[in-house]
Amino acid sequence: MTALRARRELGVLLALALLVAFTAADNSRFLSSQSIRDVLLSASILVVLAVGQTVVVVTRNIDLSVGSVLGLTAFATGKLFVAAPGTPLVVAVLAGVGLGALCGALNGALIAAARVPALVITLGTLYVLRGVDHSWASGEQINAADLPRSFLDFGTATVLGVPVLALVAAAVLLVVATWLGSYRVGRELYAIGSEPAAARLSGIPVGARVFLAFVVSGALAGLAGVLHAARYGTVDATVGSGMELQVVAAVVVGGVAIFGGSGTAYGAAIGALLLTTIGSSLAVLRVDPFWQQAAVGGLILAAIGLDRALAARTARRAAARSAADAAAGQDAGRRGEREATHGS
Amino acid sequence: MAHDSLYASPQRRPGAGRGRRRTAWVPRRWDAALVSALLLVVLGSALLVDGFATGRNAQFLLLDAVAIGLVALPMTLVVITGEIDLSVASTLGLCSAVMGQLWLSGWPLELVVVAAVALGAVLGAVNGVFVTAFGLPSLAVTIGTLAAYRGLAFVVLGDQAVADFPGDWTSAAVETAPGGALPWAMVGTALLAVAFGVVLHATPFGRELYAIGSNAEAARFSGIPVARRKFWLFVVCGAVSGLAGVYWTLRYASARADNGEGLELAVVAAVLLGGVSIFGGRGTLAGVCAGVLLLGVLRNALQLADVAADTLDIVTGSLLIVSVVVPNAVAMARARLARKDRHEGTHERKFG
Amino acid sequence: MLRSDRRGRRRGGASRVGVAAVAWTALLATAACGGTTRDENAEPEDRGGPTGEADPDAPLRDDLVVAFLPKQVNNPYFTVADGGGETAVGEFGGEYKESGPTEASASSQVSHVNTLSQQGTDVIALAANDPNAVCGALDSARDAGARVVTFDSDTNPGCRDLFVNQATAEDIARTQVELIAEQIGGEGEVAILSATPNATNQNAWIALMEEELAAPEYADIELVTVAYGNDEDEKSFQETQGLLRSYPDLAGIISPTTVGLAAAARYLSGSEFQGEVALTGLGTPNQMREYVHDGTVESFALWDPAELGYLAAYAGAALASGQITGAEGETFTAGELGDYTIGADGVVVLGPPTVFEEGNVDDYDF
Amino acid sequence: MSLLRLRDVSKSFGAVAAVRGVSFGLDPGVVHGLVGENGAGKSTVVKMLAGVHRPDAGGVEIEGRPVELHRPADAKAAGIAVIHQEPTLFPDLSVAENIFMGRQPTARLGRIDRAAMRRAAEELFARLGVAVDPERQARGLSIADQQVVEIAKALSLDARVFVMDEPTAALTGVEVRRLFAVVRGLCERGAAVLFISHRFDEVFTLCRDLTVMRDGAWVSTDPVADLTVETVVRRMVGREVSALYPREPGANEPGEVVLDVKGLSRAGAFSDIGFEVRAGEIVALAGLVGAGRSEVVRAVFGVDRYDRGEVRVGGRRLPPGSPAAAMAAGVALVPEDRRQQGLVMELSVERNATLTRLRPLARFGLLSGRGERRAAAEWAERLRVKHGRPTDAVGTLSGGNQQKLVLAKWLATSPKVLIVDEPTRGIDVGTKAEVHRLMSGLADEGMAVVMVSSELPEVLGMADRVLVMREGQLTAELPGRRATEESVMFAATGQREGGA
Repeated sequence: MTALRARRELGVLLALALLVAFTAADNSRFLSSQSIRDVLLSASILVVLAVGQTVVVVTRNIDLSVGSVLGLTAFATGKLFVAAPGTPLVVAVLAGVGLGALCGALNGALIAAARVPALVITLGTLYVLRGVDHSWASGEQINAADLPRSFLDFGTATVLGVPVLALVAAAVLLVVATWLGSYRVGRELYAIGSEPAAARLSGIPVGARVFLAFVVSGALAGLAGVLHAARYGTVDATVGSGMELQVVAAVVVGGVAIFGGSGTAYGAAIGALLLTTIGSSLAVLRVDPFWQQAAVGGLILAAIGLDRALAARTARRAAARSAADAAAGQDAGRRGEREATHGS
Repeated sequence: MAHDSLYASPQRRPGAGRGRRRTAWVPRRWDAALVSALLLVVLGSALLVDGFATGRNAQFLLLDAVAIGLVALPMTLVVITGEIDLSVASTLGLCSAVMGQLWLSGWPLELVVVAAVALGAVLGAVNGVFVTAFGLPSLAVTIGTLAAYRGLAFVVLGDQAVADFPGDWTSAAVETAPGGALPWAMVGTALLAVAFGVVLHATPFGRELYAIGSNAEAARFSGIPVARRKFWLFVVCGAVSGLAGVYWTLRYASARADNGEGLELAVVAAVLLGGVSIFGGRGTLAGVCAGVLLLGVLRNALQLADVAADTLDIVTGSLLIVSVVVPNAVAMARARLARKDRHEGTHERKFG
Repeated sequence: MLRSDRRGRRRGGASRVGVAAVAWTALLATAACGGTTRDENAEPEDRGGPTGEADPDAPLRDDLVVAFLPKQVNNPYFTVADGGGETAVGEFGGEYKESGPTEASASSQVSHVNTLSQQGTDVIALAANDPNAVCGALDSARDAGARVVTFDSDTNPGCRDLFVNQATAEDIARTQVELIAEQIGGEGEVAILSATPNATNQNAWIALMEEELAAPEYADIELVTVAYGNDEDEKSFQETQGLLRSYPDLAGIISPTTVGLAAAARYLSGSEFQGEVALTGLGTPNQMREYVHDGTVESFALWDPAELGYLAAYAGAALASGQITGAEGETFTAGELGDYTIGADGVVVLGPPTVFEEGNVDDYDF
Repeated sequence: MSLLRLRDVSKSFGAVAAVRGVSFGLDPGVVHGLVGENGAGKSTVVKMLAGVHRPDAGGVEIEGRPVELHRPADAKAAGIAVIHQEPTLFPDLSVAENIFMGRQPTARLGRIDRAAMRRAAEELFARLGVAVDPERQARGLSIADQQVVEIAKALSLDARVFVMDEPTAALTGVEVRRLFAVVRGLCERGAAVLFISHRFDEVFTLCRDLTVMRDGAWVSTDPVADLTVETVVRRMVGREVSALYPREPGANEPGEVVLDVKGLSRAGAFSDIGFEVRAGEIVALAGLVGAGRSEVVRAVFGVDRYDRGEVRVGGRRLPPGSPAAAMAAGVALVPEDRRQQGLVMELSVERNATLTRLRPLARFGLLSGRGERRAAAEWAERLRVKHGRPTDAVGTLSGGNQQKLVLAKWLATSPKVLIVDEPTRGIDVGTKAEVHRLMSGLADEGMAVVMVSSELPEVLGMADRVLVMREGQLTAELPGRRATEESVMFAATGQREGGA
């Protein structure tokens, strides 16, 4: 099973490699360091969001509010710098993450305590948080000039040629993927998504874990908001609108099962990278940009189709195996024990 | 119990039966509650908001509700079978774009309209094939076609806006029945709503949808062709979205690739607010109609009262949350009360 | 699996719904005359044009309700423009309000126009997202007594009384072409980074810039492409990246939209192309100040959006007070801005755009 | 002293008292049986021990000390392990992870040590004497293997009390024997086992003590050695059960061939199945669980597809894969799994009852509530389905009444061929007899009945002809009078020996 999942992620990686190779063959500048930096920069925010979404989706839930959370925290970060220009970077990041976590906690509390479907609740908070963002901003835009130079540098700086934002995203990915894969709590999230009733019976505190998953997703959306503010420098109330579908798309393309229980943060991150790269390479290939969205849609359909095909193959193999087991068992066995005393 | 299963098909939800039974009274009560809320809001707005209680305003309000109302009808049926179609707004946009392109190339408008609706049906059929023949989750499939159809809309019409539709057609889209308050488009939508209501609540087909949404396997064992029913629902959903695209194009006299962007969430919000369970198997069409109108009236009244547009987002979102939290909370409270009663009852027996 | 049902006995439910839908469509189709094609309908209805008599000496009414309906509320550019309108309304003593959609889509302004008309607004100052989509609603608002002034982006001339043009398209196109030619030394490849693909004013400017570039003195400048950033910061940023990657020899970028210009400037300032690739366009001093100072942008142009709103408010008040009817040649006074004359098609021009550069950019605050 | 003792526990749901003042104890090293009709309160007792339900009154003691079981985690901590009939594993996770979920061995920094986990799982399986790959995904494990995983999980928890809720219901003979060996092994190590089953043969083979419950109350606890099946049945039912099987096999003169199956095959499930069923005849399809019997009847009804062969009803060929066409031709299938396949648990009694014939009930395509209610009530009455209001959710009915409702919903279609798959599984003795009488009566009226059953006495007591399947093949056709347990078992297993 592990091998199969790994293959699934390799598949997305392969698609990514093909896309890059094809584009680079057409225009070698696509592989220039500036160009790679650009793609990494563009992808890093989506990667952070996709990693957070993975944590929720493996528990058989969904968080549609991430776009609004990102918008709200991006604006809050800007406001923070306007109010206190000397705020250290770390404090700003913590504040953004904290605000995001708070939004996530709101989702998580409603979903886990009131026991209502995540799709409905997060669709609701998508509206509510966006509305709060709008009425808070009320037409105000935060410009690069309002933000301290150090913060903007954080958005564009590189270490050994790698953008700092991409490093942050990679660190988030590494931490979350390890947490999900190799820590008890992480594995419990998979257990909950795989079979909620069994999770409850085996004593996993399902409500608390689902709550935690939403807090993590919210916190990462908050972090993404800060990164967004640093990277783009201009923040208004519309930041991140419609991003939720892109994030879900990245997660699905990356092989995280929409019904929970399987998929990895690495896969989701590769999915996010693939979606971003499609955007850039279509631009480089001078394909009519109108085709971009259609291509993304096609990719999503292909990805879930592939998942289904792989799952069907596993099921067939399992069936074949257990049929073989049964045949072997029946040849050797008999049912005497039960039948002998039956109805005596 | 609900949160661990969100959009899982019913058989993947062990223990759901128990949770459902406990709240089985809710749907009937919810749509009734919603209708009363609607009446209250209408009454309150008429008294408190200047300019609300006029025929002209009713016309504006109802015109704005037509597109959401149209798409909400088949969406209700789709959600009751436990599926969802997020591609409706993109279908609307693609049909609108194609409509513009065909009109540009000189097709007669009558044919263009039929072609747009037919195209909607085909797009719905594509969703249906992915969901029923390949067995893929409709949430993921229709997020995919959401992107794909919108993308195709831009491919078809690009950045143009086709606007030179004949005036008698575009004015027919906003014209009202004698009396001035009721747009013909809303009359059509209402007739369609009645048709959908009858189909859902009083025909074998409708009954089968509830059975499918509650337990698809048992439905199959009862001889109901589950896949075929779902497939046709997606087709109908696409066709009605195409029809909504035609309406949208004529009403705004503008065929554009971005028409109706984001409408899918508004439709889903209205349907869920209307008391349809996202898990399928529960909900009424009356509730959904009340949900559509409630959101429309609120939007209109708040705008008239000069409340900023962002407040409307907050209200919509909160209503949506309330629509699932309140029935659940009431059910839980009732269960607790019932337990308490029983305890008191046993005490009485003991000491009495 | 889809099962074929040869018995046909249980067919029906779904197709009944389908029939109902098709029937309704057919009803809609037959509602109008049969066989309507585009050719028969070539002439769009034009019910606009000035009506009634102008009285140039009529005083400005002080009881006017003036509503600003921007493309999108919470958009900083329109916040400034509407602010100018508010100042003007304050001067002549009317009631000011702002109302609008949160997303800039064609259809979303319609319900706001309807509401404003329902509220008995005297003047609607509108920046249209789409030239046609709001027309029906505007007609109905004008029937109900409102005067409609468009600013920034016009509707079909038939649907409004006046259009307050921020600068003539020719002026804008010429200024930008001059600026970019100067910055790239008169030769090389240039690209345009526009807003949404169907933004009326953008497309008009682009067309005129193409014309301008065809002139002999710009023979060495080649316009290679037009990219669309949808007036979204992020998209504009990415489109800039794409332009530089696709066109290695690109010498300059013109972005006739504030969002696009700021995003492009930010990209350039953080990339190896800073100072190498010239950038100009339309932008606000506040957004661009930093990039002018750090050398990313030499100069850019814009009108003052506050003045635009201010003028629109006065134009609307003049209409509603009966000073003007919107006919060509009429004049009115717009407070501090002085006198304006209505041109052809009911257009009032604010004036040529201002060019901002290192020397003057700090003098403005918007 | 008992390892675990229930003291006077009671539990009510709404107005229904599910368990009233039940007390009994489990001794270390002993398998203790628990029997009772459906609705007798066995499952509620299990759920209280699992920490899923809290007793309203009374309590649980472990080694004489009272323990509070508020959550499943409490039961776990108290050393109580519950193995459910259908184990609840995490299908996406590996077997080893399923065993150690929440308690995975960790290495540095709290990271899970997968190698150590694998070793520990292998050790557990070695102790149980079974071979399961700890690294494989739990999805696709047979039910027997899933139970083994559950037992391994319990062992790893150092559980001392094992509660097994109908663990053998879905097992084959070999698997049952392996399970019994495992259970005996547990007892040798001093564990106490509570074993719940509907099958007396298993109870009498495995258990030392036996507790009987009826209507939520404790009836008796005795050593098995002092009991006979008859006494136990009498205690369970609370009355004498006379003739369990009302039918005299072969008494009816069979009529024309109604159902004709030829050469039916589906890869991996069954091959070349052919048989005829005549009007007025009950034909049993016997064999081990997994022999392909249910698959055959599902293919006949059209719920599943088949690769080759044909099904004819009254001479007309049925299109494959269309239950609707099969229903139109007069075939009805009462499926194996009542809760998942037979009924829509969320819908009301009347909606379920009319689900199979909505179209005939509709006038001008419309259904009227009254007509529907009348039709539903008529059949519910004829089968004496005990229910509250017809608008109550069907989930409120007892298992036996649910089964009667499934029968009612199908009989209402006036079928020519009635296929029943495990018609009496998991229903109480009283209702069982009613169902048997009903089937017998239907055959007398000329219906062709196909019965799939794993209960040999039922097969022998009801069938005019017995078809036996083994590994997807039809291996024997025996006339009802001549069929014996021996001959059926021989055909079902391919072996001559009968006893253990």
